[in-house]
Amino acid sequence: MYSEKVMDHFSNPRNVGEIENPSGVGTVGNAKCGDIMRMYLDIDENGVIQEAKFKTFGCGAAVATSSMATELVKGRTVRQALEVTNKAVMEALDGLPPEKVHCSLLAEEAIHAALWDYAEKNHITIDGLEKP
Amino acid sequence: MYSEKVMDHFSNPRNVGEIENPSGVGTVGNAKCGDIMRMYLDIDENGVIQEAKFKTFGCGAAVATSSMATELVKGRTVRQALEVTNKAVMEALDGLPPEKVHCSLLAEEAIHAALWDYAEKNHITIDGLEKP
Amino acid sequence: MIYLDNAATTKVSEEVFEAMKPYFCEQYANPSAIYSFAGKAMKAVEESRKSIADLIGAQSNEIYFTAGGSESDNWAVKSAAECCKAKGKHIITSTIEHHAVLHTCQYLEKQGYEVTYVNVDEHGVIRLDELEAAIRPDTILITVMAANNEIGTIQPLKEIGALAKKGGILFHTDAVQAYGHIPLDVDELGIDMLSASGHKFHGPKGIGFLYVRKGVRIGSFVHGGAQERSRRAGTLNVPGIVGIGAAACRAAASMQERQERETALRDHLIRRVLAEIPFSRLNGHGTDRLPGNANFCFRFIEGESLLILLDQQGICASSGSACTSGSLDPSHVLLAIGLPHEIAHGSLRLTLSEETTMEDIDHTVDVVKKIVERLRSMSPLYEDFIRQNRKKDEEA
Amino acid sequence: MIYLDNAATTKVSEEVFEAMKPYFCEQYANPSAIYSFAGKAMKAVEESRKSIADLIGAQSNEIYFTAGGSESDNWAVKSAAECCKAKGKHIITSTIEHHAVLHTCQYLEKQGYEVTYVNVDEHGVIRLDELEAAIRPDTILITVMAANNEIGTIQPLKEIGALAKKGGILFHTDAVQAYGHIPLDVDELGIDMLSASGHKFHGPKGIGFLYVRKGVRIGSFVHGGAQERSRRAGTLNVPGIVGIGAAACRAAASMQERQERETALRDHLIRRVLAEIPFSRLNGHGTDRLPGNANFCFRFIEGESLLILLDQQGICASSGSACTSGSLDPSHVLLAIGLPHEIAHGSLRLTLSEETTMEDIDHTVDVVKKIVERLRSMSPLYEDFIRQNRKKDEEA
Ligand SMILES: Cc1ncc(COP(=O)(O)O)c(C=O)c1O
Ligand SMILES: Cc1ncc(COP(=O)(O)O)c(C=O)c1O
Repeated sequence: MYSEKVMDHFSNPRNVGEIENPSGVGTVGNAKCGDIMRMYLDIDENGVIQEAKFKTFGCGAAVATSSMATELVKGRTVRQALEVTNKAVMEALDGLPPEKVHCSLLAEEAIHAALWDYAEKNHITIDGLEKP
Repeated sequence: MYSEKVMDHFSNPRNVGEIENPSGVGTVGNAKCGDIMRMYLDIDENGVIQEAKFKTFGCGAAVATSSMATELVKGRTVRQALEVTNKAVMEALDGLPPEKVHCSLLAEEAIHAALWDYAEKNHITIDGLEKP
Repeated sequence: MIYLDNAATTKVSEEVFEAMKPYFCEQYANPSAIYSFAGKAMKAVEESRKSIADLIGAQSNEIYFTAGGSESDNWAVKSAAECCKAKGKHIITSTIEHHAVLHTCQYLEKQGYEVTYVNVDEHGVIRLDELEAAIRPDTILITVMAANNEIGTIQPLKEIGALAKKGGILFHTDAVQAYGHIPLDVDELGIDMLSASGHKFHGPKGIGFLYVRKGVRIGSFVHGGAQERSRRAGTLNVPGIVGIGAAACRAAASMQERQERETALRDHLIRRVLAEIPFSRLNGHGTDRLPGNANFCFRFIEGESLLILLDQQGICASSGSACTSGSLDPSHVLLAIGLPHEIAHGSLRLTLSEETTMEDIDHTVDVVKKIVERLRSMSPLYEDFIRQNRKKDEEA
Repeated sequence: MIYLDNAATTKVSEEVFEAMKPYFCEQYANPSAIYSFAGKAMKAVEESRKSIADLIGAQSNEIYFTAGGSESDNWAVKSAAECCKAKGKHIITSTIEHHAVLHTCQYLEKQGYEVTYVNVDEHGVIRLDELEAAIRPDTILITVMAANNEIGTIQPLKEIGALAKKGGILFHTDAVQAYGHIPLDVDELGIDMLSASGHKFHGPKGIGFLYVRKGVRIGSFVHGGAQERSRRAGTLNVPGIVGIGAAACRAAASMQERQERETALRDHLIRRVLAEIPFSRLNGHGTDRLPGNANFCFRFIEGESLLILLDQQGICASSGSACTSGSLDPSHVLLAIGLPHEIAHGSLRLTLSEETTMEDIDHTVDVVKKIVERLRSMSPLYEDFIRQNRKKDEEA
């Protein structure tokens, strides 16, 4: 059902955990649908994402997309992180079963939510970022 | 499907054939339904059936009931032959499958038809025998 | 034993059985489950689906597994009726369909559908002119079998497909006797739905499939779980599915060779019977017939007696179709090709398989010959016929 | 591998497979044929029918073979609807039926029938008072499952049967999970129709049956040949039928022993899980449940992740029913017993068989414990819960 990449990121998820006093944190999804993702970002003064951590309640694909999403934003600037779309996450995982595509959307939303929090905390606006 | 008795009478039918100048002969059934029985009787001056022969076009049960019917009437008087009902034939064969019961009726009719022919030829009436 | 009733069912080939075997006690998972143990079963299911699709030029996702030919026929016909009823309620079929189609049509007639039963000619070929004339604006389905189970006649599917296409009408074919025996290509023939059954081509009983062309709407026949893309509920019969797939594979590999071999045996059988048994006739088409099918009528005798006596000589054969044995009516197919009742009652179907040998055929003809003689000697119809002939001779 | 998904499907037992084996390549006849070769197959079919009937106190001629539980359910419900529509168009069922019944009911609703879905209590037991209150003069069918496939709760069939009888209403029960596992007697329980499926009790997949009480009218579901007293067309699946019969025989012989053994293992499993894994709960009834069924919810985690990690440790289990895996909705059964969505998402069903050992159970509990811990450590819901508790502690 899942690609090897998905299984790898599910079985050995990268960047699980919390960040104390994060630059931004965002939680998306809801328990009713069976998926919740929380993403923590540590962003330095140059707008570069130094660290990304996540916690996820959800299926294998939800965990794997969270893990991949944190990998993809780490070391990137805020602007670059905005380009990590659900497609990018899916491709990096060698695809997802059709009924699991929504998980990758959730991952994209989690990035955006964390960035929004960062922007609000720092009273800045990030071009192209909408309120999640 | 068939009892051993039926199979025996089908495989080794008794009294197959014709009688030249029979005392009575009767043919019943029709090809449309898939069964035709012809019964020949040789009846002596005392009204005793000396010989009975048959020819049958039909299924295994049709052949077996014809064979059994000839056996049951042989050596009997005309009156006794009238008592060889379809039930008697069936019982003598240890039963028939439900969809084959009509064959035993045909055998009874064949006896009656041959007896009717005998009665007509001899200008007599046989009590309890109706025109077939 | 000489088994010449391969149209009723076939022996599961050893290879097919070997392929199925692991799926009973070892790879027994429910393929819909999530664990990897189930993944292996699902893989086997999908491989089977592909083999089955390949043989008729279809795609895997156009194949839906069922419990056999009857279910496939019921599903196709009832579902087409249901899905297209907004367009109309008229169905066209032939007079010689299998009961799985005929009785389904009769059921639909009670539900307010109208069915035209198109006649066949004396060889059992559907009358295309009648078929064309029967098409109406409210015709929603044409269902005509690929090859007849009794007399083996192969129908002009391509022409029927073209008529259906022209009229924008769904075309279903009951290919239960044809699939795996003669080449069929759903695109070339313009087939929208096709039924087949595993046990007719050395696969197992209790498994079949319905091909449904992509884009053709089809309702559920069995409601429930999400199996078969939510179209046919029920835990997948994995060993059965593996078996029918393996049988399709085998059939594909040996199709031409088998066809040639069986046709040669069949023609030898037909030649000998017609030459050596008087008052016999071949039913069905002389050449457009299934490679393994021979169907005869022997005047003055009745089929069941013949079958029982053949059985006593170790020969398995049939008269009409197996599932109507025990019925009093003669075959609707033989009546449809114009035979009178008393002749239709005296039919014998001998159907060959890849295992049938020339010795089997020759021995069978010898035995049939003797039995026919014997039954005629006790037949009042034959007696009458001989008497009349004698009388004619005397008069002449 | 530890296989704890016996409610999804079971391994065909070696004895059952041995019984089936001759019917593929040796005794392959179509049992409807006339020759003696077919008679042997037919005898095997009738012996199976008797074994199956015996296990529920029925007569052989009340058993109709089908392709499985889903077909049996569809047939029973649709046929009752069709046959009784002159009396009324109201059907009563429960909210926790299998989709084979629920989706069939939904289909009938589209056809103009009215369906009342009676609620269950928190243990999954149907509310008899609601059921009684739902009965109307136009109620034609009550269909309530014998035991639930997810949470294992056994329903009060006798009480339901009595209510049905009082109202002159047909009573169908989906006994797919119960047949062969717990004693059932159709007369004692007042059951008019009963569905079962071979692969749920160590028989093969693709074969099931419908029991129909003598005198109850039933229409054809599959039209065609005269098999099964013209009620269900299609060449009989002889190996499948022999298999389900052999499985019924085996089940009858070992019923009590199995029940006791599995109940003991199950209770040990339940005790350990509830004692050793915090925030876990048992779904379904504490005692009125299938011997082999345990179903848990673990708060803060999601079922699929748990299943994949179990799979990686060689344990086959399920969450919800197999055929809805991949669906985004949580189990309708867990919602029906009153669980909120987020808890219903975190369920685990472990279903035992006669082959399950105490070691399997203990090892499974150890593994589940670790996985639950691990998943909680990455769960934002658990994080929130711990934070709130800490806050409360600090406030206190
Ligand atoms: C309660 C219940 N009913 C019906 C079914 C359907 O049975 P099958 O999958 O054999 O068609 C199942 C199992 O899948 C079941 O557990
Ligand atoms: C032409 C045809 N259609 C349908 C069927 C029904 O197939 P099954 O018996 O596998 O359901 C048969 C054989 O019995 C057949 O010969």
